[in-house]
Amino acid sequence: MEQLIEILKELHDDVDYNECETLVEDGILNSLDIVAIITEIDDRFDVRIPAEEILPENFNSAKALWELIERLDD
Amino acid sequence: MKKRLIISSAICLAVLIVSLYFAQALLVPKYVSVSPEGALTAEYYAAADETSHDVLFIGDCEVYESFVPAVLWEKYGISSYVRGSAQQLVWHSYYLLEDALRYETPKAVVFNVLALKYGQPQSEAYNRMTIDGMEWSQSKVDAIIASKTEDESFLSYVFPLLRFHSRWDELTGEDLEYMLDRPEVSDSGYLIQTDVRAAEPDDLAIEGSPLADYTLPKESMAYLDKIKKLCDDNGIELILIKAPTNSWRYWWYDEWDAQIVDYAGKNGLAYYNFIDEVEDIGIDWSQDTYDGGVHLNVYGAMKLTEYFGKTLRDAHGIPDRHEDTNMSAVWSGRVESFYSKLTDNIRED
Amino acid sequence: MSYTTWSFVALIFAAVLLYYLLPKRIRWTVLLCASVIFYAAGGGWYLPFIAATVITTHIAARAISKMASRAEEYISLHREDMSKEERKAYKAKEKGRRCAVLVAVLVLNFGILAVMKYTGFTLNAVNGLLSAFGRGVTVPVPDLLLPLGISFYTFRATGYIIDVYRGKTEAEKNIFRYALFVSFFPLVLQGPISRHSKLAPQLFEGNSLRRENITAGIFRILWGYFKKVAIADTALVGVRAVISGEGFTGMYALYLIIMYSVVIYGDFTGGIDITMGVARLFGIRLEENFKRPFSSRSTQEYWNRWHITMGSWFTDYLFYPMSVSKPMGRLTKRCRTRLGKGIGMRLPVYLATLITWYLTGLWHGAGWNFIVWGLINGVIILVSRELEPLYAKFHKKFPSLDTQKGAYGVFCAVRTFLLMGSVRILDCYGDVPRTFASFGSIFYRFDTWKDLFNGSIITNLGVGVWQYVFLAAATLVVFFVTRRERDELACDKLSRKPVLWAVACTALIFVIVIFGSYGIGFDSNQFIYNQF
Amino acid sequence: MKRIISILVLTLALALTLGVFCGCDGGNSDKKTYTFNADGIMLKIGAPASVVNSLGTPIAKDESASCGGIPGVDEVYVFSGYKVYTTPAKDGNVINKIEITDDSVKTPEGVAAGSTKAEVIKAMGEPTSESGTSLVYAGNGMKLTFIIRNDTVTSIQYVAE
Repeated sequence: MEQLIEILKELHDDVDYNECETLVEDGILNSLDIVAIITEIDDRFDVRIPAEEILPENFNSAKALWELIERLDD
Repeated sequence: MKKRLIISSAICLAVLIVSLYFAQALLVPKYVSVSPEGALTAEYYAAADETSHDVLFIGDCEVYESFVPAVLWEKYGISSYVRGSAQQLVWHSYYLLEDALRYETPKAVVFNVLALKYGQPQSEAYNRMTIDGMEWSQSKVDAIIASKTEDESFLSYVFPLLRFHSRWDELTGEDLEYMLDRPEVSDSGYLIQTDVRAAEPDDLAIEGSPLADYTLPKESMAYLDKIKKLCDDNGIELILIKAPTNSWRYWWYDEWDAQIVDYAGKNGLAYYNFIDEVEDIGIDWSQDTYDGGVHLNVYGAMKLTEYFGKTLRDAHGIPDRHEDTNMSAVWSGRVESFYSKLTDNIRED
Repeated sequence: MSYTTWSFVALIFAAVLLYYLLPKRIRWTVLLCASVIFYAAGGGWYLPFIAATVITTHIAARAISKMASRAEEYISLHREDMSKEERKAYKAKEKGRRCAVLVAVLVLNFGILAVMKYTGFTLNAVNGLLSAFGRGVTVPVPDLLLPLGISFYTFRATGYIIDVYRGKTEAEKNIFRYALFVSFFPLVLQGPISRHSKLAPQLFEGNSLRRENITAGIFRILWGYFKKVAIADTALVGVRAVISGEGFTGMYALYLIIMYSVVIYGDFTGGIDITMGVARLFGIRLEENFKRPFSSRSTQEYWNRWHITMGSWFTDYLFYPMSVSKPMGRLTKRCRTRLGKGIGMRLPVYLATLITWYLTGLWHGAGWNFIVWGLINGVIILVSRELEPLYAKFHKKFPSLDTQKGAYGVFCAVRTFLLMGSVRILDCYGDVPRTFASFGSIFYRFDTWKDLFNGSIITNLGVGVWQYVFLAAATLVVFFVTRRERDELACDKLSRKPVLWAVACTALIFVIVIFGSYGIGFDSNQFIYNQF
Repeated sequence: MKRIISILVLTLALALTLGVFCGCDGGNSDKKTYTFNADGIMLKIGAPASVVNSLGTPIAKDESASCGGIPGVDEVYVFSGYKVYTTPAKDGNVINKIEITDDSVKTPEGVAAGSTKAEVIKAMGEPTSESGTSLVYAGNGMKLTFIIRNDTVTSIQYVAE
């Protein structure tokens, strides 16, 4: 989870990822950030997030993103 | 809530219709000082209510600049009206005649044959000037359908506002002044012109350039047949004329003249080509034209009217109506207004 | 049948009347008939093309959903005697077969679009190359008539089939219902490119007659006509004069940037307002295509507010799949090892963005100017993304300068407006070198600025002083109305205030009839986006 | 540092694509435009009327307004052997007809009044359309008409389409 937050920090370090639940809705993460995150996750966790999973509810918070990674990992 | 919606929409709709009506009256061209020819068609109806006319002239600018009804009445007691309009095409003439017959039946109709050279609708501006003034009737509907160019819509004739709305940034004082009623611009259809601009002397006269094909279009000849049939059905004598002109702009080719002479012969109609009779009429091209020989001015028109009046009376038996009391009362007013206009204009220029 | 004809108004009136008269269950058939009439009026010979798209995507969707359900049955039946790996392998095999069907139907439909829209363009380009290399031979270029709205309905159909493949929406059983989804008459000419999951339910359940739908719909239609006929078409006269005239550079180029933005705003958002209004009459709420685009502070934000449904289509169905695809993954891995982490992280984003914008440009039109327009937009977004850290530092130093409020906010909005306007004039000239020459001329042809003051800007372009006054007033009205639309659309607010609604509609009709640029001399212009 | 490089790479790529693409715009071909040469000065249908002043003083000149108060004046200038007509257009009069009246003047292709029909076709090639009394060659926004009377050209006219 920390590694994930570290990745997110690399893109926008002025956001508190533990609390924020509306990363996509408030436009903090745009489509380019999402692709950058996915490539990092693919590199670090070796989990490939398919295009169908790119939905607002999966990327709105770090927690949701982490659950997605775990779900795809098993 | 529902009630308020219905009431307020009804009121607003009423306000909208009234304001669009007045906007239309404001935006439609008034044809008083700018291109007065546009007002000619509408002025017939008032005259037709006042009195009946034995002779009706129909045709384009060569008609409403060549014949002065006031002179015809003064010299020969002939009651006449000129239902001319700018570049009136032969189907315009037919429907204007058909429209006039709803009010009266003249003894003779005089048609100027120049318009027979156009087989297709020519220009939207002239269509509007000729047709917009007509009162609504089957004739007007047919006239619109027969003469509209392809980018004109029938609806823009029913609601002229759809056509003239773009005049909102060209409005002048006149538009406001004549919004509801308009002065008379013509004298029984004759548009007075008092200027003098001599035509080129004969040796320098410029002729019309030769054409590849001189046959008059069959579409326009078909409408001439329709005019003739309309006259026959109503016991009216159709007289064909060619007004005197001396300009390369509206050159009357001999080949066309031959076809009209042949047509008149075959149909037993009288045809007078005044171009050849200029000397007998006494027209002097250096004095009697206001635009270098294309049209006659008032002096030339009075000479031609007097000349043609004699033919109408003698050859075509048009009666002298001087004794008819109410007709002469009406006509004395018209003659008086023509001559006062004549003297005013002379003093002006 | 264009929006600015009386037959269109008659069609809407008849369709709405019939819609609410029929029983709810079969109300959607009225919409289908209206759509067929509307489309056929545009040109009967286009029907086979839209029919081909409808049929192929329908069959493919049914096939995919059948294959998917059969696969699930098979797995649930043999759950015990299959190991995890076997199950995974079977699922992958099944998915591969479904993917093959998907790819086949996508290639077919995009093939139709490519042939109809881009043959002329590609052959011209080939001829250009051939002549560039001295080969005399040139390929004859057939000019194919572009079926009405082919770009829009093809995207709607392909979006649907991909959603079915991804299991995001149910495949339509009845082909006629599906045909309505593809060809719903307000959408077919210029979108919005709506999603099946959002539009289908509203289309097929017969919506009941509700007063606010009618009032809101009517106002929105009038509002659309006002923006199109009164504003866009009046400004278009000046724009056309600048484009077709010779030597209108320098100040005129800046004039073109501003006026063309007004034209395209009035024309496109006006057309979409009419579309939304018509759909609303049937109780159907379509996705918004514009959200106050000219108030955006950055290019990225602009493309979230302008032509939203196109942007989201390209993002969901092109940008994401491409950037997370296996080949892209392998490419990034190889670059990461060799060129280091920075490049590795950026590569997929840059490559995917440029390709997406290249195709967005190409989708807008068959011409180099459109492609270059797309590429420039892509580059601007990437460059501004690169400069983000600098912006962050800048904002830290001047915390008071907030992009959303105050003078700085206005500055950002104007900057984005001019930036997008300058890129957009590529549409006008249709010729890339001329566009750049004209844009460049703003900065060196200072002699043309005197035209602004000696009145020749009025005489040269055929737009009168009073018309500029009207344009300014109308734009102000649009500005204030859209400002109040932050929370709720004007048409919805007005549908609750009948008196204000009636007065507003009457005023709109009056202004459109009097000040609209239609009829003789204006040859009521086709919607710019109709030629797509 | 990496950031600046990537920006440079991007703009370079864009400039390259622009350069390559711009060269490939094909020009558009249009039909031939027939013009008339009056002692050295080329007269073309649609040209502004001011060019007529450079032809010297005409033998005769006339102008006439169209009726119905439509603004603008049609003009005709008579020179030795040919006439030039102009008509009102958006910004000032333009030439809308040129007529060769006698055999003292030839067309650039060498055809004059009095040439036979065969000579015309030899000099001009196949006409766009032909009738018993005329040969018509359509040009760009204009047409060149030869009027034929018993196999000889009696008049040559360049007319706006």
